[in-house]
Amino acid sequence: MTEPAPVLEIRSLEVIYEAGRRRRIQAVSDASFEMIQGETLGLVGESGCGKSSIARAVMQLPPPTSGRVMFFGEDLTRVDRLRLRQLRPRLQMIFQDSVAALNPRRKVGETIAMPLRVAGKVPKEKRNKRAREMMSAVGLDPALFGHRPFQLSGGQCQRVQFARALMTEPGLLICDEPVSSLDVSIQAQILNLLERVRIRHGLTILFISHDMAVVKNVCDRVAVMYLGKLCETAPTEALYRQPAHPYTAVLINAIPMPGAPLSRPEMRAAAADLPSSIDPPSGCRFHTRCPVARARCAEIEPSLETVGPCRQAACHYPLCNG
Amino acid sequence: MTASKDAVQAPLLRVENLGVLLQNEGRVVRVVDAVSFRLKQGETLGIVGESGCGKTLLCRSLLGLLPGCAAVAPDAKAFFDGKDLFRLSESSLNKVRAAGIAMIFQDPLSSLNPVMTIGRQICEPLVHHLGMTARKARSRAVELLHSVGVSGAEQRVDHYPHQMSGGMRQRVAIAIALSCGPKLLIADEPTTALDVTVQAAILDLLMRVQAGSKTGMILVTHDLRVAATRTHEVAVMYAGRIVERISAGALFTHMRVPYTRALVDAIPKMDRPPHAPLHAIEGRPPGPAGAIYGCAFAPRCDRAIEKCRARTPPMRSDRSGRHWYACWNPIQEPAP
Amino acid sequence: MTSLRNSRKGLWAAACILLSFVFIMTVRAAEPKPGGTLVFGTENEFAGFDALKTRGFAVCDAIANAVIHERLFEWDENGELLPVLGLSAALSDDRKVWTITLRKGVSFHDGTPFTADAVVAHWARLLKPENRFSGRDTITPILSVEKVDAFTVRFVLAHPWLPFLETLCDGRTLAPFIPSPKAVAEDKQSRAPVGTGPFMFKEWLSGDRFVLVRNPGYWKPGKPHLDGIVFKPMPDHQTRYASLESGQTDMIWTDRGGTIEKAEKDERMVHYVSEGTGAEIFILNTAKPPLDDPLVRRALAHAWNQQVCVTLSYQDCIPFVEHPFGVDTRCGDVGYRAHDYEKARELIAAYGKPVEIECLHSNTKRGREQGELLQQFAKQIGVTVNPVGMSFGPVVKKVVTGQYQVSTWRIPSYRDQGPSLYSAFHSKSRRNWSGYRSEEMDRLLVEQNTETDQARRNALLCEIASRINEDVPLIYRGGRRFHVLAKQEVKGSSRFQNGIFALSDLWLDRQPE
Amino acid sequence: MNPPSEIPPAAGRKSFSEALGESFWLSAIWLVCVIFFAVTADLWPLAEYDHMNWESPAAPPGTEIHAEIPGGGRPVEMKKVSLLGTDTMGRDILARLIFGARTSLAIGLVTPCIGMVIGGLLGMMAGFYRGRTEAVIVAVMDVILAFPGLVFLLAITFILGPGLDHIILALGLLTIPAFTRVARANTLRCARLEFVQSARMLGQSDIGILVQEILPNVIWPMIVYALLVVSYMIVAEGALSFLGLGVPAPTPSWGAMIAEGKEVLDKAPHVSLIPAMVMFLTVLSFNIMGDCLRRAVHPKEEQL
Amino acid sequence: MSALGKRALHLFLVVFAASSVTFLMVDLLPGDAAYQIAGDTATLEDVQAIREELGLNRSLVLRYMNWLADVARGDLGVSYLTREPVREAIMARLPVTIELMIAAQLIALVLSVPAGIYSGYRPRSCIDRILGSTSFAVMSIPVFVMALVLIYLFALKLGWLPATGYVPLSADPVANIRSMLLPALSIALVEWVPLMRVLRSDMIDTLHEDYILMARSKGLPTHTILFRHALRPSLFTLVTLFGIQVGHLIGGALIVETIFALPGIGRLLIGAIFSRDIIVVQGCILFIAVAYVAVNFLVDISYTLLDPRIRRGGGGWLTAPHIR
Repeated sequence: MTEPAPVLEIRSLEVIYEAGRRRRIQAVSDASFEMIQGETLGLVGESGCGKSSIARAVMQLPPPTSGRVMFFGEDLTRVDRLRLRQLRPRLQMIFQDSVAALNPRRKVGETIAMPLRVAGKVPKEKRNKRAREMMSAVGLDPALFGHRPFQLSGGQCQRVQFARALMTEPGLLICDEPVSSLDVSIQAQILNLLERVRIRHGLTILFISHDMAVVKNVCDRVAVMYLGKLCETAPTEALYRQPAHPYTAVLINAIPMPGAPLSRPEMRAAAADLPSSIDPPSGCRFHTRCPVARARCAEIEPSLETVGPCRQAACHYPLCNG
Repeated sequence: MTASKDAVQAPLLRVENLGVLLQNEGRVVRVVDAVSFRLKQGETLGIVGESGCGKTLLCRSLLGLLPGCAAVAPDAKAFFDGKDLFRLSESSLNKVRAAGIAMIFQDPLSSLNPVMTIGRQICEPLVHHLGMTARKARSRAVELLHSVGVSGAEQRVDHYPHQMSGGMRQRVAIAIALSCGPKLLIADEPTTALDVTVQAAILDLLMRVQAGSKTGMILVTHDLRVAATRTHEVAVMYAGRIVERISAGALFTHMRVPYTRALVDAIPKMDRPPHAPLHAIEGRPPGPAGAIYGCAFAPRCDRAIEKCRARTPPMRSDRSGRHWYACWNPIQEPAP
Repeated sequence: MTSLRNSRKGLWAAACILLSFVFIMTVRAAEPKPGGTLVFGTENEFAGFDALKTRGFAVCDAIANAVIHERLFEWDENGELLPVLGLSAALSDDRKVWTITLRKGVSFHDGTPFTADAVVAHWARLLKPENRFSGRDTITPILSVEKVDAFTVRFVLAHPWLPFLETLCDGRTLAPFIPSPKAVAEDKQSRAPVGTGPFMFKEWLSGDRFVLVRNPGYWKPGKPHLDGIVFKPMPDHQTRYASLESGQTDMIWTDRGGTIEKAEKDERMVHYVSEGTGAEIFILNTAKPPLDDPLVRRALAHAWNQQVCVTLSYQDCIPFVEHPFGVDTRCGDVGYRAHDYEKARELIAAYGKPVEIECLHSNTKRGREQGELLQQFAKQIGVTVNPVGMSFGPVVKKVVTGQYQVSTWRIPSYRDQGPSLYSAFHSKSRRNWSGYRSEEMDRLLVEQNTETDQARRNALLCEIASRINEDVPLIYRGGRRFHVLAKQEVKGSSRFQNGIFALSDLWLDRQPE
Repeated sequence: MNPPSEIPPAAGRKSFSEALGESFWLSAIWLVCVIFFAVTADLWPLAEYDHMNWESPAAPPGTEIHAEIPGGGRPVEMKKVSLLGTDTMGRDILARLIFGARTSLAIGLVTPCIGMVIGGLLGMMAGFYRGRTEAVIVAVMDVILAFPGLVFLLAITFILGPGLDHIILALGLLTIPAFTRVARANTLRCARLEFVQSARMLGQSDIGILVQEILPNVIWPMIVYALLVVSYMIVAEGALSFLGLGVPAPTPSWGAMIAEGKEVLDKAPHVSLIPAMVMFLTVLSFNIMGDCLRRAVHPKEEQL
Repeated sequence: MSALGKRALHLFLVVFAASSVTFLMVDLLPGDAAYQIAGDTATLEDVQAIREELGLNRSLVLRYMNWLADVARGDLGVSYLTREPVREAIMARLPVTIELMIAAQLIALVLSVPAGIYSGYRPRSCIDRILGSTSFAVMSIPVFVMALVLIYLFALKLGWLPATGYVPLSADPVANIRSMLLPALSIALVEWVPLMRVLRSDMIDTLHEDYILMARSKGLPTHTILFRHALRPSLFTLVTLFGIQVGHLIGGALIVETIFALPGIGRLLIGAIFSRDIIVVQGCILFIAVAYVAVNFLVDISYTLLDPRIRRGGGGWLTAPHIR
């Protein structure tokens, strides 16, 4: 048996934004990971850590500053524009702001049928029929076909996004904080929907979130980011059972746990505030807030190293080993 | 959780039959209805509910900060410090606003004036209500910033909000709220806009402040876990009404209203394997548009009975008198 | 008498009326009060005061000019020669040399003494062909100007020429006025004129004000009474009238019936009128089809209703005319083509082809009205006229280069029309814009120029008018009549000749502020 | 994040026409009347607008005048009561008003279209492509804005000859920067939103995105703005006529009528005031319609 | 490149482009200054002589180059028609234009700011409705009609103010103010409306902001909230619009200058255009373009004064409001 080619492979990805005069923000630096068919990878981290930048770099919106994005073995950063346009429908994304993600001037049904219209050659009746089917599949009343986005609730808009994304039968679905602006009850509905369509369409999903609890429920594998760098990747169960990177531990600890006493009070972020990403701290970027930092951490930047089966961490003093 | 000895002590705030009317395109709808609760000094009341359930309007109505299209129902009462807040003139309400009840808002970026230095914003109530001189107010502002954990307070007073991070801004907002030594602090989703790690620190700060100065606090949140861990009593709101008032420790285990349980169940659990389905509540909360007959949750409730659709359930308490719920068909109390 | 006699008579009559008016006023307030500044609202910005450089010299310019500079002679109210800078003029027997003695003890504002040199320098400058003096065609008979002694000059003519003295007196051009040779040499004359007149130039802010102050060293003792005169250009006539009403100005120039009517009702105002010569005309390009055919021109002339134009567009503030010599000149029947649609239709029928004509007009309200009127009248006889509004420069360009069919135009108001008609209609003239060619006309024009008998010359001029009416190189829109409105408190002798109101002797009957 | 008192927009939303309000419909009725009369001007038994009635210049409304009614061949001359009186040249004001409406409306309605098409295109390109394209377009617009429109206007009418069409062309070109600004601002606003990214993800080309995604979002603010420009242009025509630069005679226009009547304002105020009133009402109607439309289309749209 | 350098380059390019386009356009107009100068008594030879004298017979490019070279030396040239140095001509009219502009905009501000604040504070109130509808009506009155009505009312009927004319400030301050009042008013009465409307709408938006709630929760009185907290953040659109209006006025309020006989830049320009006095036209355009860019620059500066977020260059987490 040959090993299946990874759906997505990212190598040394770097994203730099120009922010005004001589200010450069390194949103992502040297990120590498891969995703295999049917896998759900969670990408977690606090705001501004570069999660969304990775997602956009994968979509080539805009292309990364450097590094490679291999999609089914094809490097998206190298292909020409026409090929990119052909490939893009296979890469779909669900945005956090579901209202902004839908054209306010277009009817919901038309939005869902849009992928077929762009691809062309599908007559209008057939497009609309498919759209209605897809609406039922994502739990939207087909009667909403003629509505406009502002007439729908946040949860419904999110469903529309799913429906639109699924129309192209994507090879990779990127969900950028799909539930973080929703209420718990709606959040649960959407997460269940995600689970359902994942199984039904055999989706490979890159799931971006800042909510550790949600990630725990959704993902097979988790990658933790801090200030543009990956600091730990591990299978979900292992990560939550025993985090290797202190930052992961801090994140898990920050989840309020009713009933249980705060598990490890010492694992709290030392300083409350995130340093600026314009000039990140030297050495390990987390050392300014790390509860277990030592002198070496401020000087030498740790690289991502294997610390257990299928898991890597970028820490000089990982909390668990092997 | 709190000692039951001082139950006879007069409450800091007593709200009775609070209703908020909203004028929406010519129609008047009740977005908050029949809300009653008491809050003692040094205690924290958590108000949880989904967006649109009226918790924010409830808080704002107490300070007379309702938007122009909303008004407090005429029969509502809210006694604070022996005065009915809803019957105060604007000028006496202004006195209450700073020195009696202070408020912290959800988004620290938008709740601080972007074109004023934070020092000026802290000094304003000091000068206006306490009659301090500008110089004295400034040194007091520095002290306040210190006390809420802002490092380098002397320099920070001359900074503008945009020069600070989200967590720092929320600390500044807390400092402003504390400036005149209020007896009651209303925190409306104070951590929703913040990162998880910062969220914990801010909640810690609030608890510390409250414990230190024995103020009462109303903590509004949509996160049941926050409410359960950071308050003494939790009021769960649905469609403008409080459906359950329960001590925080019992929230996740001894709830009696199906809606509360549904909310608890919908939270992703840390102890379950990936891809496990969640208990979602189907449907959507009702909007403020239509009149509701019976229990507002009945259409989504799996325990709904005939009566639920016909009559609105009143608040009842259990034997202890501390657990109140509004349900015709409550969940049986599990055996201890 | 050296000019048109009958025109003198009319002027005389007008002057008498004015004089009696002035007399009444002087009786009421006998003693002129010195001091005060008179503000005069003009129609346009001044064009400048250098005879060579200044071309568009309008009536208001002439009014200002006449108080800064002075001529050798003026006509008085009776049509007699009035000595100003010149004391006497004598004609030689062969009628070809004029010897003029000059006033002594006069000096220019800049201190230069006025002598024969100034006169000779000025005239020599005008006569020098390279200088291209714009009025050179009207002074061609003058061969040279010579200095006899310090206060005597001699003008040498090519042939006996009746309009000579008129040339020295006509206030409507810059030629008769003697500027300071120093200012001319320094090339300052145009923007900061220096003369010998009762008022001296002080300040000129284009578009806003032109300020003159009293000349303390003026040669006429006790004159002038005013401390100064300020000219304010106000192109909008309503604005101008409003400024008179509200007291910003003391006198205004106007040519609008509406304002005149209002002023006559207002007892605080005085209305001064002066008849002029010349005419408002349509000039017809006789070189360009279809107007090269006299039938079409005559048809247009018959279609045109001058009376309606005068009444409707000019609100009767100009007279109806049949010739360009002013209403006071009687020529008898000059064959004016009266308004007659039937005749016009017959003529057009005789022409037999459809006629379409472009009519240029200035893009002012009045210009537009003229175009529209012609269009309306022509429509009645089946001729299409397309009015095209343009600003002054382009109209001039089109007419001067002959790229037009019909255009609004004007015969300037010179007291002697002979030279100007010569240059407008002689087939050899460079200013014959209508392209009119007629041997008969050429003969008449040459004869009137050299004719030494005034009565014969007048008859010749009337004959020229008849020829114009016969062949229609122009259509009269109306004659010229000039109006000045003033406050009651503006007193003093007020000579108002041919549009030029003499401001030099005025005084203000009001308390100094 | 819960915005306070969030009301699901679906609830209790007024219908579009309801949202516009009655002042909108009043204005619309007035404009429809004006347009109707302008279009059907030839069909009414009006006096000829350029026929001058020498006997009765500036006659007050209700005066009996000689009028020429255009008949089959030769105009028929008859006595007729002039409803609105005559102007200083004795022409029937009513006829001139109605024919003048053609001029004013043609200028008012066509010029914004020119600006909208060209300016909209440029603005969308500037807002969408950013970078150098935007810099060039913004610079060109700055030049146009810094450049007095009058010179341009004169140049166009002199070079191409006077005439309504050329005035429309020149005025239309002058409105381009404003439309570019509106289109660019709105394009920037919605190009930031994720639905544009979504379209790109579906493999949509740039032109496809501009036309299908951005244009529908830009067109409404532009139409709202265009209505303001309409009223601005009607006034501009008046100003031009005031300076003697309006449409050539004998075509009547409201601006020219006001300017002509200015001379007899105290004697015969109706000559100037009637067209002034009509112009005022029309401009007001366009303004009201624009405002109502803005409020109906974008309840919270920032004004420009 | 530094921001200042960029702006200077931008200014240069805009001014250069505007002046070259003008030169070309005025040259394309039929009839040049020579015909204007020659007048209706001229002959073709005269015109030719004048053209030679003025250098009009040289090629367009050559004349433009000459003009540019003169401008580079700080010499704007001499008017063809009046022989007045253009710089002096502009300078003489500048006080009028600037005074008119300042007076008009001051009146507009005095009218619009309180009205805008109040109707933003109490939208849909009685006063707001009255302001709203009157402002609409006023906005629909063309400037020239407004000016005529004002003259008729205040100068002719009531006789309170002079109808026309300009008295320099140095000559008589009181008369100067009286002479400026009506022209300024006729501009201001039309211009204050959009100012009020944008302020109202921004004010409404600002008053919905959380920091206003915060200020109210601090127990501050209404006037403090309105003026200290709400006004400054609500001024952006107003300032932008104000800048645009000033930009237009610098070019001259042509109609008003004509009706009130004010010797301003606008009248100088139109006179020069009509008489094809290209040197004066060029001088005016140069001045107007520079002033336009300068006004925009001032507006940009005022943004930074209004909002410290722009002044300090901002942190990584915010974006400056879009500036034109």
